Amino acid sequence: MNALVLCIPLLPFLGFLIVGLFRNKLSRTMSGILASGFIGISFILTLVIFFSHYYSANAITYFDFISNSQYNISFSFQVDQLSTLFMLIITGVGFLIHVYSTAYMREEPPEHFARYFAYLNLFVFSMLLLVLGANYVIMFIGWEGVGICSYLLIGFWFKNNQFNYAARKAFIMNRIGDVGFLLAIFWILTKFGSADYSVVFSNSSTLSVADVTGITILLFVGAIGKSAQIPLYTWLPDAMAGPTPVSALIHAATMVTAGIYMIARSNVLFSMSPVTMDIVAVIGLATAILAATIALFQNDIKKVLAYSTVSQLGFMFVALGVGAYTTGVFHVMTHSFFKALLFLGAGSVIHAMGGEQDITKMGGLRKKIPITYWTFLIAVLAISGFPFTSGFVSKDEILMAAYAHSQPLFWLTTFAAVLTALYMFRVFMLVFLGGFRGSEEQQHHLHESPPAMTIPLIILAVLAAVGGFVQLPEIFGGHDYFNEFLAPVVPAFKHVGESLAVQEYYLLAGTVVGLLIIFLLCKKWYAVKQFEGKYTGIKNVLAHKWYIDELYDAIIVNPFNNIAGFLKSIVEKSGIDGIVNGVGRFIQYSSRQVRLVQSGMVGNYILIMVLSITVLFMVFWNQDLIIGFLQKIF
Amino acid sequence: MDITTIIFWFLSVLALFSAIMVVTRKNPIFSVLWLIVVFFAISGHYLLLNAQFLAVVNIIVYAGAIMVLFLFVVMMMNLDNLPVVNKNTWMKFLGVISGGLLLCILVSTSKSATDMNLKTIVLKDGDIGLIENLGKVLFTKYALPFEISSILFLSAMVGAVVIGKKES
Amino acid sequence: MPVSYYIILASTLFCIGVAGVLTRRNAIIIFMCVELMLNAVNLLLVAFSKMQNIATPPGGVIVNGADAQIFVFFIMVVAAAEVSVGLAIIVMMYRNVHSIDINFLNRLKN
Amino acid sequence: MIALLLILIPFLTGLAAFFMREGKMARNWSLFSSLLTLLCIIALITNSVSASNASFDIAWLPFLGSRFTLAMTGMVKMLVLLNAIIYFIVFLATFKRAFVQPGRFFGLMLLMQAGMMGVFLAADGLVFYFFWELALVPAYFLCSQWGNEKRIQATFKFFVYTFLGSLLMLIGMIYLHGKTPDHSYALQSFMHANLSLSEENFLFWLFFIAFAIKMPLFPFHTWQPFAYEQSDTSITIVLSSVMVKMGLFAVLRWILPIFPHAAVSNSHIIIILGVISLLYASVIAVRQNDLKRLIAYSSIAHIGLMCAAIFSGTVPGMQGVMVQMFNHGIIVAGLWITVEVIETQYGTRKISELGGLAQKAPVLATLLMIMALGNIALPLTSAFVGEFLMFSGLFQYSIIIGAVALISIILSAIYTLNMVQNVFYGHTLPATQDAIDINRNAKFAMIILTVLILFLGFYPQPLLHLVNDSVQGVLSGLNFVLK
Amino acid sequence: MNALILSAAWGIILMFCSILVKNKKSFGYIAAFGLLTILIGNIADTYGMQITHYNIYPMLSLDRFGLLFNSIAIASTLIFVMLSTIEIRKTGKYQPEFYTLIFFVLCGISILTSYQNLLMLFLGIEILSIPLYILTGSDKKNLKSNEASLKYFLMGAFSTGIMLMGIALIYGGTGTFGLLPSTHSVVGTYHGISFLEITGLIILMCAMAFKASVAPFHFWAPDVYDGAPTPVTSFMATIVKAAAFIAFFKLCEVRVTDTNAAVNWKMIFSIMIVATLFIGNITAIFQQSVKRMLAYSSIAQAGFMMYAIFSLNDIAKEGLLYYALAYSLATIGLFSTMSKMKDYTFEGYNGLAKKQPTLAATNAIFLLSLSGIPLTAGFFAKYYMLASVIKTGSNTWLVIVGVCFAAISIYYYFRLIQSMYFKPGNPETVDEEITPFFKNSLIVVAILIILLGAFPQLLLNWFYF
Repeated sequence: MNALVLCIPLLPFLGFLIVGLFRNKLSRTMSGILASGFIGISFILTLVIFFSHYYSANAITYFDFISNSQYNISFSFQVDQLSTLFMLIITGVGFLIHVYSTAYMREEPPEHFARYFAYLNLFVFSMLLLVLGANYVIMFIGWEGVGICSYLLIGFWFKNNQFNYAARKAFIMNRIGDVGFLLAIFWILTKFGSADYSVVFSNSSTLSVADVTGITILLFVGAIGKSAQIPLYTWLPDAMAGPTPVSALIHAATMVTAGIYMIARSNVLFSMSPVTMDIVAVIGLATAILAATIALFQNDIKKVLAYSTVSQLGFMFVALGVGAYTTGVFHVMTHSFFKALLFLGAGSVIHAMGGEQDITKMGGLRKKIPITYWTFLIAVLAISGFPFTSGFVSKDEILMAAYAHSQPLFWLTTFAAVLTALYMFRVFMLVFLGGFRGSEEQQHHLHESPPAMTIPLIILAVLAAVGGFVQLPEIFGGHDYFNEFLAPVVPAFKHVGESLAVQEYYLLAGTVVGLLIIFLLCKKWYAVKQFEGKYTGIKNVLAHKWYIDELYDAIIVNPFNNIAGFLKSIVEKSGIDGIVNGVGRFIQYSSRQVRLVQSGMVGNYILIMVLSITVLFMVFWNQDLIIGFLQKIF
Repeated sequence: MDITTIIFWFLSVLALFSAIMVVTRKNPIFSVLWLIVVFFAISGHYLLLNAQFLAVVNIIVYAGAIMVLFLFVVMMMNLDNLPVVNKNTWMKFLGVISGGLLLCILVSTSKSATDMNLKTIVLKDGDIGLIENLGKVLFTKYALPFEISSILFLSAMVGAVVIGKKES
Repeated sequence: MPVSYYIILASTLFCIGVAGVLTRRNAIIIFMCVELMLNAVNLLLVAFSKMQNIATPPGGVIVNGADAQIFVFFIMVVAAAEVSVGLAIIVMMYRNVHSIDINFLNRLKN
Repeated sequence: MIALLLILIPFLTGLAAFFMREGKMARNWSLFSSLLTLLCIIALITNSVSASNASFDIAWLPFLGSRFTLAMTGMVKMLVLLNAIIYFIVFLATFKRAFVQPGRFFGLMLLMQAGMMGVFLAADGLVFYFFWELALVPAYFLCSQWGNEKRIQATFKFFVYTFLGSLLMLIGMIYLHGKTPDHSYALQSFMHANLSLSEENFLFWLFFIAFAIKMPLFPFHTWQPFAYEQSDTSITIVLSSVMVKMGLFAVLRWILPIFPHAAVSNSHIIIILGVISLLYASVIAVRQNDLKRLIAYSSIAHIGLMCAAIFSGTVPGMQGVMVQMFNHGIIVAGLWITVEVIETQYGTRKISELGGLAQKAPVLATLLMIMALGNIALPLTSAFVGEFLMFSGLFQYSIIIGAVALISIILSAIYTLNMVQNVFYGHTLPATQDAIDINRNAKFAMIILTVLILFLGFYPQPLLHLVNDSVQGVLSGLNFVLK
Repeated sequence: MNALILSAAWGIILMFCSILVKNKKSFGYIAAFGLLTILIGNIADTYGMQITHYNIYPMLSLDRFGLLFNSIAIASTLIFVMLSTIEIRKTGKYQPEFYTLIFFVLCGISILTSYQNLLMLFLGIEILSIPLYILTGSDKKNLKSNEASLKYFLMGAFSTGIMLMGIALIYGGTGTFGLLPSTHSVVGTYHGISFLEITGLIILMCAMAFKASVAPFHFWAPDVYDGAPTPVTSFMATIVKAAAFIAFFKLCEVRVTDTNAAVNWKMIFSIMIVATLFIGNITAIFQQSVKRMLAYSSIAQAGFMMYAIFSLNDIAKEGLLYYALAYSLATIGLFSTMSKMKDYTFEGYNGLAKKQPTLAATNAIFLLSLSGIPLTAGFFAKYYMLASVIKTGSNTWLVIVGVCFAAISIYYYFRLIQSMYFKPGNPETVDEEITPFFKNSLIVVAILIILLGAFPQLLLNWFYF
């Protein structure tokens, strides 16, 4: 069984090696099948584990990774409910997206096609490493692995330098977070002499408040980087440079949720530090609202989805921040369904439009691509929390948790949710309803995507629709299967009292009414023939993302470059090297001067000799004075 | 103020004066002649100090041989019509200054050797200067240097040949 | 006669010689000044020989002042040899450049 | 005996190589020699020869109390292995290149290898100094004969700088020799020299400056980018993979055991210097347009980190330094080989003139990518292990310093990815219009390195085991002081 | 004593050879043979076998130190003759006289290495100098040679005067010319030493410094070395200078160590050392002519030899011998190669490695040795000097200064290597004079240097046995 567990990550790695090394030999179909096949197998293996309930609190150790007299970091996996859940999401959704990609990436030449799948497999491998690891170091290995994979995939079309910049930005911002994560790991190592979850969590009580706060905050910094929270969120929208399925897999379903996984994983520590919890909640909320506001006026379909991802992640952090870890994880799952669906749908749309991503050029695609339309609609409903869709359940639970925590938090979160519905419907209307605003040849080009793309859409649509029932509140006749499932690892969030049941009904009603109003408003505003997408005033500010990127350039990037330039050209060249060369030049100069003493005149020579004899005498008779003087100087 | 003292002073003044003349004369020939005077004065001192042998040798070797040699050379290249180069006076000045400094140092050491002044030299007395005494010492204790000085002369001779011979 | 008189006399002669070497530019005269220096030394040595001949501290060995005079003798010997070589060199110089002004000796410098 | 062989093989083969006129023979010969050396050390590490062979001792200068002593520790074995591997790789990668005066080139290269072997193996002060210089002289001749237009003055700067340093060390050695109880140069009796604290401090600095120049550490580093930029890349590989390790190695083997008190009392200054050169060099690397300079600065940065980690005096720090010496060696060698390929094939090192190579030379691109990832210490590349350990060591020493030092991993990402992006991605430029891919030998060499990097990144235990005894040895001395 | 007698005899023999022997080529071989016999005689002397048992006691005394240096000097003279016999042949019809004078110089050297009496010191110095005045001027048509000769003579004579003054004062102070000081009849004491003696010693030291070309009394050296015919220069700059140092060392060893510790001579010496190192190294940097550069480098090396006189201990004693040999071999080799070049400037050497690989390689070794790189004799030479000072303790600053200057010296030594190896060019050499014999001799010297660098005991065991 241990070998089997080991196979789950290794299979994608194998796929990476095979597809990557033979990318010039393999045909498109071949590499597609191989890549998807390996993921598929590991998905099946994961299912086996899931159903055979092969969970254990203690880790499976394979070998010692780093060991010394102070600490021992073993290469070991932790197979429990939490990691299994994530493995299911990763392999499952990953598999679907692989299948989808086989069709989506058709136009690529074979070796690049193969390269794409190799990267994708490598990503899955790293992601599995991340969730499987039984200590923070292994998690970190996966953590950085997914980072580099996202770098490679964002910059997949490396001819375009914009994409490369986006890729680099993504990786570097992740790195900033990683610094925090690493520091946390070192801190943990120094405190516990081990980074194993089991050791850390069982001895966590020994930590002082300062330590635990420090560790958790640093961990959270890591999460901020990876899960695109304020202030490190700007890379995610740019990351849309990558192929759309990549955005679906990495920047919606899996990688960006690593932060949530990490916090859920170390809930023991976080629960010990209320300060950190508040910080998490506040930052999550802020991100949720900010991203949502920005999403309101974006014209690039993928950008909108990106910002919505950011804001959804914010929701999850709110959940974590108020201590509802399971809820956060639950939202990760549902979100992975509908957001992946949205992206794939968007991908299908873009595919249909022949690469066009600007929603101002779209419109009225409902007839042309029905499957995409319906699935997309389901996704939109889910994300905006239409009753009994998966999104409704998870979000509703987040709101309840927030409500239980504090009133203002609740209202603000609700506000963010409303905004979510707004921008999602806006996109939906602009894309599918109204009249077509694109060019002629685009109109002719329009066509439904091949089954390899539509089938994953449908599967995900189903999941998005019914995925929530594993955690339906009792009042709707549901049961907390999900929480119970996770209970051994993550303490379930418990609903408190009867009053909340009432709240549930209010919420339900509120949601329905709210969505109806929003739907109508959006239909009035956006389901139109003509749409410019030009904005003024505050809308313009939002359309320009609050000018956050410009701000960063102004206060961080440019100063840094100037400092670097200053060091390179002034300090290094003129300063340090200048001194070194200066010494040499001085010696040569003095050589030119000293040699003039050798005047060639015998008279001068003898004169100097006589004088120096007298000088020597003076020195000799007064040397005590001289030595004393020198000693006074030095 | 006996006679020896007077002679001492006379010879000293003569030596110094003519030495200065040696240095200051424009014409080399005069310098040579004045130098001979110096040597005579010094020989006189030797006599006062009962170093008769040295006095004689000094006259013969220096005043006789060497100075004549000088004189010949000076005559041979009649140096009166030397091309006059710019005489740099500061060089002269510095020369005198540094010479004076050296003098100060030498004198100061002899002065600072306080009990030096107590030491006196009895003139017109003692026989170490006599030729037989010197001869004894020279051929016993100093025989080796005496032999070795022959090498010196040989090399000087060879040198004179090598340098002096006209190239054909 | 105090020995310091002789020291001063000899030193003065010596320094006159040095000053002559420094001030004059004529090679021959410089050489003569050197001879002057040598003679000053000779005088000094003879004076010392007399002094040491007198000075016989209790329990000390009799110092035989003779060796100073022998030394003087050797100095004269060497001086003679030197003169022969030196004059030969000067003459050679004169043959080639028709001058014995040392300020013309400045091909070799720096 | 093996220890002696490790020096003799390159030395004698090098001398022989001088007399080989045509290049083919010379390079086959030197490749063979390097292979032989490699086999020797591998045989030693895998214990297929008895450990008694590991050391060698014979009377040399009895009246100076100096014996020709060679001794092995884990660290020494590792560095000797590195030396052997790198030479094999270099000769392999440049196999197709035609050097002017090949005989002299390969001869000098092998002599340099012999010198460095000696530096690593020597257990006697005077012998150590001898080899320290002997490694330097061939380097001087190599760098100033094969390279770019400014090579002569660059090399001269490099030589004078290091020579001055080593002379200071010589003074220290002689002084120390006078203080040893048995007036000998043996490392052991150096450790038992009876020094006052002030003396120890003074000698410590005499030694450390020599090694700091060699490393190079922050204020003394300016010779390095110049020399690396100007000398031929195949030589630069050796310089920056092996020779700069001499400085760190010397600190570990000579300074820490001999001057523990001074090392502890000065550790703060030196760690700060190390961190400065780490950040300073990284920041400068961001703005470099010349590939070689960029890599040179990044190398300075890494060395600075290692130096700081040494003086943190912590178990992980030491462990990290030791393994990182090896890992940095192979990774930077890989980077240099790519530069070598680029320079020889496209005739430029200017980053701004390169671009889009990924389309033209995918294999090269892939290999460089792996090396670059190694350079930014990505997990599962061998560098990660070392840097992780070193950073955690620094963190143990002081949280602040650890945090500050960690900033460098961001910077390294910035400049390395800059390089990768500008050289390999984007559109092709005139220089790279008709670029061809990496040739077979270079590819083979790079693949060997890649396998090493990935394997040691995934399973670093062999390396950690190898250096374990050295870590204990070095630390025991320091801990004795700290107590 | 054997060396003295034999070399005098051989000098006279060669004098007459000029009349008897007609074959121009044979003089070189005769001289070489003579040197060989002298070497053998001297070595025999070290084993106590002497030609005559003439009583030399108060004037000379043969100790191992002096005899060993004699051997070194004679051996290096032999090498010198081997390497530059062709050059000497070119000096024209004074070839035998040339050798004669060299033999007489050797007499002077063997006196200076064993003198026990200031008179002998004086005679030795003169016997050393007078032939050199002549040799310097032996290239009679060459104005530079004449000028060098006259300069050397004038300044030499002057320094003789200074020296005699010093000796006279010492005599006045101590009442004896013996090198070993007699404590009786001391007048005018300062810390128990006569003022006159101290003054005399200082003046005498200045004169010796002049002979050893130690700053600030070095001024004659660059001009004379530059002007003299190259073989003479190489003889003067190496063996003669070393001999002067030995004499200087013997003087200080006895007199300085004798004087009361309260009299601190280190000050003067350290001034001389720093001045010499500074002048020698700094000025050498800017020279364009290799010959002149070597002249200044010889001054710089003299600065290092001064360390021995500064520290005056047993290490210094061994080291001085070792230094003399190492320095002489390397410098003789360089000069002999230079005499084969048509152009003495650095540019003249450009690309020598291509045209004459053997010459270039050997010269590189000589230069490395001069700059003190390990595995060459030069390293241990420097090592001993540094070690001797460090042994005195509390003078480390002086060592550090020296080391800095050693690093500077790299500049001009390696400049020559650079132009030989790395600069393109086609140097003009006198090819017909680069005989296989010459090359082989160079190689032998190079091997000798490396052997001494690897196993210094080869030389120094002589010192102990």
